[in-house]
Amino acid sequence: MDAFQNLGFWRTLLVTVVLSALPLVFILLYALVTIYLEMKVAAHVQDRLAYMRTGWHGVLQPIADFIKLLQKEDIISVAADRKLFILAPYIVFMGTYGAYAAIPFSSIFIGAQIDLGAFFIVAISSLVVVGILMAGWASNNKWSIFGAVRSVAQMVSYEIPTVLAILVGVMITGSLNLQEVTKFQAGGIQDWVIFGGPLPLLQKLLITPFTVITFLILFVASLAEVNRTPFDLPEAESELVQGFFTEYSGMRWALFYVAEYANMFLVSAVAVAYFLGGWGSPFGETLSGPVLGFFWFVLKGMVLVFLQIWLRWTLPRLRVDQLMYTAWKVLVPFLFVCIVAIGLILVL
Amino acid sequence: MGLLDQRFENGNVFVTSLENLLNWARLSSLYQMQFGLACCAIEMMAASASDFDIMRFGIIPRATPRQADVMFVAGTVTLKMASRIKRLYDQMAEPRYIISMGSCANCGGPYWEHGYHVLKGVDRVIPVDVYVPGCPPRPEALLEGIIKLQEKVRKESLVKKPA
Amino acid sequence: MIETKSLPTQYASQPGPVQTSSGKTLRTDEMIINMGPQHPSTHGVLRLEIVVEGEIIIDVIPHIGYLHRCFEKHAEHMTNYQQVIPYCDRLDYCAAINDEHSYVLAVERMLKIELPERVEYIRVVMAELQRIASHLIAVGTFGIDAGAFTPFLYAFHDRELILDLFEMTCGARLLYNYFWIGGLSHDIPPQFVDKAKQFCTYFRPRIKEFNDLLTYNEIFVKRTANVGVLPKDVALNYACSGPMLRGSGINWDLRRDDPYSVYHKLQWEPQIGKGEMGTVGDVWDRHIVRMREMEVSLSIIEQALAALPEGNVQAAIPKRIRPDAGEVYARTETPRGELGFYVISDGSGTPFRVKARAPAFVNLSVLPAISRGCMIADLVLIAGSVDIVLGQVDR
Amino acid sequence: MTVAQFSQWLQTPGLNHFLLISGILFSLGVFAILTRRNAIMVLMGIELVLNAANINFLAFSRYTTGTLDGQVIAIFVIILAAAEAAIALAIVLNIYQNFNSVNIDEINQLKD
Amino acid sequence: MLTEFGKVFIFLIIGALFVAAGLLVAWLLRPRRPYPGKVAPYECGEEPVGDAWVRFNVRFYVIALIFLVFDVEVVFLLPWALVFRDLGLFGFLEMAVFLGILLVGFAYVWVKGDLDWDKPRPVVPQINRNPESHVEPGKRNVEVPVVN
Amino acid sequence: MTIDLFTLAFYLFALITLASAAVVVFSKNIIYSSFALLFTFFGVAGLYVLLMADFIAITQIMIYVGGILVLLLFGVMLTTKVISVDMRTGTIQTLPAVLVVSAMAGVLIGIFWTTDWKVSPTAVGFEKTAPRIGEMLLSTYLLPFEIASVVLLVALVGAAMIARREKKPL
Amino acid sequence: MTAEEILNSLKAKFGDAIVEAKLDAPQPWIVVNPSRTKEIAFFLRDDPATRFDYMMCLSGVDYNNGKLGIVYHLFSMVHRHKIVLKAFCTKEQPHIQSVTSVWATANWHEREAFDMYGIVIDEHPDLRRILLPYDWEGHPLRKDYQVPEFYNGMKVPY
Repeated sequence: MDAFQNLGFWRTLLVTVVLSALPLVFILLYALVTIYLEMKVAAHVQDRLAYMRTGWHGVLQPIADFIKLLQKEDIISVAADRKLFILAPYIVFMGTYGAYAAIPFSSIFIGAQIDLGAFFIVAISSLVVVGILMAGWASNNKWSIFGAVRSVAQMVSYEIPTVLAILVGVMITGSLNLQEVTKFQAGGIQDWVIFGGPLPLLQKLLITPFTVITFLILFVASLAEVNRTPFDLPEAESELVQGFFTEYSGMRWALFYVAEYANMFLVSAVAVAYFLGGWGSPFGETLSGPVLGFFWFVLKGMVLVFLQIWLRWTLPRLRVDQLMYTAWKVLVPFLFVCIVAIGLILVL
Repeated sequence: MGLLDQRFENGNVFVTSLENLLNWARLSSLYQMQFGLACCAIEMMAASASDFDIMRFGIIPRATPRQADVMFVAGTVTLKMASRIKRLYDQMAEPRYIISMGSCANCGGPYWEHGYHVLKGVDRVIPVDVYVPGCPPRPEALLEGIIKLQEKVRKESLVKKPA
Repeated sequence: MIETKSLPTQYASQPGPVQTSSGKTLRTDEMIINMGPQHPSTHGVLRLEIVVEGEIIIDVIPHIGYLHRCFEKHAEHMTNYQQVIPYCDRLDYCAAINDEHSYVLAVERMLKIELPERVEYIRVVMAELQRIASHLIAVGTFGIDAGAFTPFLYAFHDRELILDLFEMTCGARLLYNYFWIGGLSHDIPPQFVDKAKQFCTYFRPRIKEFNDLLTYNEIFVKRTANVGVLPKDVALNYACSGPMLRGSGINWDLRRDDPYSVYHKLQWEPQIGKGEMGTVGDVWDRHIVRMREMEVSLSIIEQALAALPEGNVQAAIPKRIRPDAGEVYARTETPRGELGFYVISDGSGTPFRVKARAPAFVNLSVLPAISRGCMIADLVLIAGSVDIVLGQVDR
Repeated sequence: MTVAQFSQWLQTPGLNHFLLISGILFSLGVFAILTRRNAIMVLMGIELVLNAANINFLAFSRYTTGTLDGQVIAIFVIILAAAEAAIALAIVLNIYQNFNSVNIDEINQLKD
Repeated sequence: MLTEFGKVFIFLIIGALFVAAGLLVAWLLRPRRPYPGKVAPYECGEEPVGDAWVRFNVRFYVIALIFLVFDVEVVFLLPWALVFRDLGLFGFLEMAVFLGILLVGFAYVWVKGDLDWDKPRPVVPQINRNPESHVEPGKRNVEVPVVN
Repeated sequence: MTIDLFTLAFYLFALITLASAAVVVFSKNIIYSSFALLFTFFGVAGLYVLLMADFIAITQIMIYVGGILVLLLFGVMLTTKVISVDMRTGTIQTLPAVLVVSAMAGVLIGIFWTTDWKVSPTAVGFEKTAPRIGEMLLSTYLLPFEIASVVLLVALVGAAMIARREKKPL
Repeated sequence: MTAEEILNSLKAKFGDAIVEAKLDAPQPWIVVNPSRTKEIAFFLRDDPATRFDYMMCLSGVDYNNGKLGIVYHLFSMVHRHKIVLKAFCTKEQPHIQSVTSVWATANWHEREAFDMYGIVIDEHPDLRRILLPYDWEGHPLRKDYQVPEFYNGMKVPY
């Protein structure tokens, strides 16, 4: 966005607003693609076809879903707390979309070049937590409350491993600004933080096992952050019907759904930016550039999203106490070890 | 406002194409309420499994009636269950459709005579859009029922019917 | 139309202490949740009224009867004994053949007729095929309960192959009306034997694949081991049967211990839970018993097909079946356990009384006892491991 | 102060404006502490007060000292607020378990 | 000039506007036919018994509490992580002390079992014994039936 | 009349903060109070940003919204008997409180108003606050920094100890 | 143990509580006093010689002569023997003692007997209807049962 600094104020504002809406377009397109992809991947895991009737191989299905959801009646149960029920999707979506401001889609495009980008993403995501609690509580439905409370407990628990894993990235890259973090790893696949970053060879060799573990932990924790299998307890159909949005119908529910898919990409994007070289090309200078950068970034993000989908259709689900066990007694201690080890390797 | 609550006096190109778009969306994306009653539910499950793959029609199971568009009443409706079915139907968001699957749901099936606790046809409590005969209907029959329902949805109109 | 109870515009929650339907007053931090009759994991229309404190289950009160289709009334009102068979099919719609088998056996015992060998062998083949089909539904839906959707579809795909075999035999996919009193409705088609053998060779590796995907999955084991433990003596006291009883480590199988048909001529062993992953009698044990029983069934089918004699498929029975006045209780091992028919005849052409002792009904009654203190997620698995079919529970 | 001055004042937010906001927030917090019976509401009041204090720290840091000390202190305040909220809520829960109420008056009466 | 945080704010506003726009379009299209049965709360087809707004397990609070403490810790760790390479070993040791003290707390809650969620505490059922008889039910029925 | 963006943002956030704080304080429903606190914290974070304290602002959102607010909400949900009337939080001694608080507010605001603060003419724009805060924490403020860890330790241990409850037998 | 031995040991223990027996039937049965089923059941379960630890089935029956009855099919996993117990009552005084405390499986079977035949099971821990709705009238498996025209506004016959 730096190119527009010289324009007049209002024009800058206008340009900013338009540019800020670009991630929204991305989210919508991405959501349509991913919803389709999710079912198609599932179907191919499961020996079947899934969507075939709407357009070629059902590619129009997500659009049909969307238009149908627009037509669905909006029910607010009499037992619900109306105000909070209506407010909740706003909070959730704002939390999700606000976080996209700090995602570096390309070397020339980042919504807001905050120095503390990663920290900001983590912080603003807590709006989602509050929104979910709000939605569940306002529904006044037992399944919703269970789902919301489970969801919140899960999200706050897994926020610690997420942040600690990001911290490892910060230690290596020395920055919270995702754009700078990406530039730090611009040298190609060997400079990615997952392989230790651009460090002297010895340090790199020492550090790589820890960074790989950290990346895996980040991926696992992000699965939990976005409620995906095997951590999909908040909306576990076989237990809690639909979790915190059991009472939501039509468009309100669709917005939660979009926010959920947007979150899937969000966590993948953070992992990509910190550990997989962001928009940097895996081949260093070759095949890099703003547009290709966007391509690489989305590609890497989608690979992680694809992994999430794949896992979802393969694994059973954990129980809530096992979930907490995993977060606090497995991931967090491992990360502390990683932090101390990496810190020692880096300062010595 | 609620366009779907309105009825236009007469259709023009705009209305009919809008109508086509909305109907197309509705018929292509019929979310199914995860709900089975009896024998037919097994065939319904078979229909949603790999071999028949109901999802080809855009049908996804949803666990809650709030997000569902179509309810397959698959199986015998007993008097004890009827009020629950009615309640679940009530709680579905409109537009909503019902497919009555199997003889029991259509008319009581083999239980029509001595079934003191069997409701003789689910249409006695909720309106049914498509009846799928059979005891139990094969999954293909259910798919046919879905296609019939889609045809019915396609013919829905925003224009007032001539009196 | 039902008169809808008009709700006040502001949904009023009942003031004062809340009571469960069995009359227990709740403590302050407990609440009642209705799981079902429409719930993805109650396998039909079971309603579990659960009292929870947090996620810990204090009490479970099953409410059944949402599918009470008056089987016993129908049995008394049919014009003859044969006409009851289709209703038996609809008891346990996942394993219709086994239900027919039990009823037919009861009536045949009353009539004291001998069946041709061929009939018995075909019955064994059919019953075991049906057992595999039924277990496939059970383990598949159990996978869904545990959150794994894919195994369900694999199971249903394989089940379709069995249904194809049934279809080529009697034209029906689910409810067959194939076992008749004194024999079968008609003989198996000529290509059946080959097809069935093909299925057996196809299906063995599939069981292993299924086990790799689900049964030995680390998360699945963590979820199911040591959950819903049903000790031996309690299982007996509750008269559990089938995989439920064998899962608790009791070596008991009616096919071997109360022999009927030609099971005693075949070589096989019942499978019991050994507590490999946790305690004997936990949910995982019940699951693995089902998985192993499928292999056993395959071996029974292969033996029975190999030994299949030629002959008639209908014994000489009177056109109008009139057993002497008297009563009989006959039981067979269905996929869910001991299905007994207690038939009283008053000498006329219709049964005086038919009581179906449904294994799912009996097994389900143990659910409250073994799920106390578990979490909601466990309850779902426990209910899944009982493998209920509501048609049989409610009859 | 004339209207024009006031309008000018309004248009140039500076230290005083932030102090004013902080003052109002502080008063609201104190009001909640003083008037509310529910212990958790009292806690919320305290959070408001602490927020008001932080605004002051940051405002002075920004407008007078020009160093980051105010910000560092603000971090410590936030940390203390977190610790305080944790402990206080734990106490509230404990009281609630014993008295089945978080109503300060009722607890006073129950104590006697 | 619009700062970077201004842009963030614009993002938030756009997020809210998107929700509003989506709901508005839906509002234009969707039917509205509420009646008492439809707006009744859903509970698997039954009428709900008791209110959903009951009190929750204290577990949730303890988890949130531990989270809060770690959250705060992260706030200290992040600035440290940005500069620790410049500060060298000394900075690392300072943070090690800080972390060490906190890990004591972590160890404490771990040992005391506060990190555990509500574990299921299954009640293993027992069979009834005859009140008049002196035979212990456990002993009597444990024997497995005879195997052929 | 043109208003620059800073002013606009200031009034916006001031409005959000004060309005939601008023809801917090005056709402009869404690759940509304808690959720209104979300907006107060958010507005205050906005004010922090205007005060060039980006790190503090994000910390504010992270800790207050993500931590303390969730904690408070759980506290409310744990203790509030919604079924009975307790959800509404009563007020006591409103009139004296109003007097005291308005007097205090008057004094405070009077002091703020009348004092001639030494406003530094070159209000520094802080760039990259976080690394500098990190440095300061590890040098100038080392002692408070380490003490903070002890405080957190005490808070964790103490709160966990107080909140722990013996498991009831079923 | 044969049915005769079981009958003898029961007679020795309970005497007049054993009303009748038919040992030559394919499945021999013994009729017992409906108000003493529990102690007899405890004896049959706990006595080392009988050890009927498995209740196969419990059925209510309407004999269409004013008599209702419950039939207990018992089985011993240890000794592999079977016996059928019966307890009769009249339609006017439909009371039979519960055996739920002996065999937990009897719980739901007895509720079903109550539901279908209106046999009041004394000492049952939770005697409610089980299959039919709680507000159902009548006991449908009685031979003289008339199907109601309406239930809750829904027409019952076709």
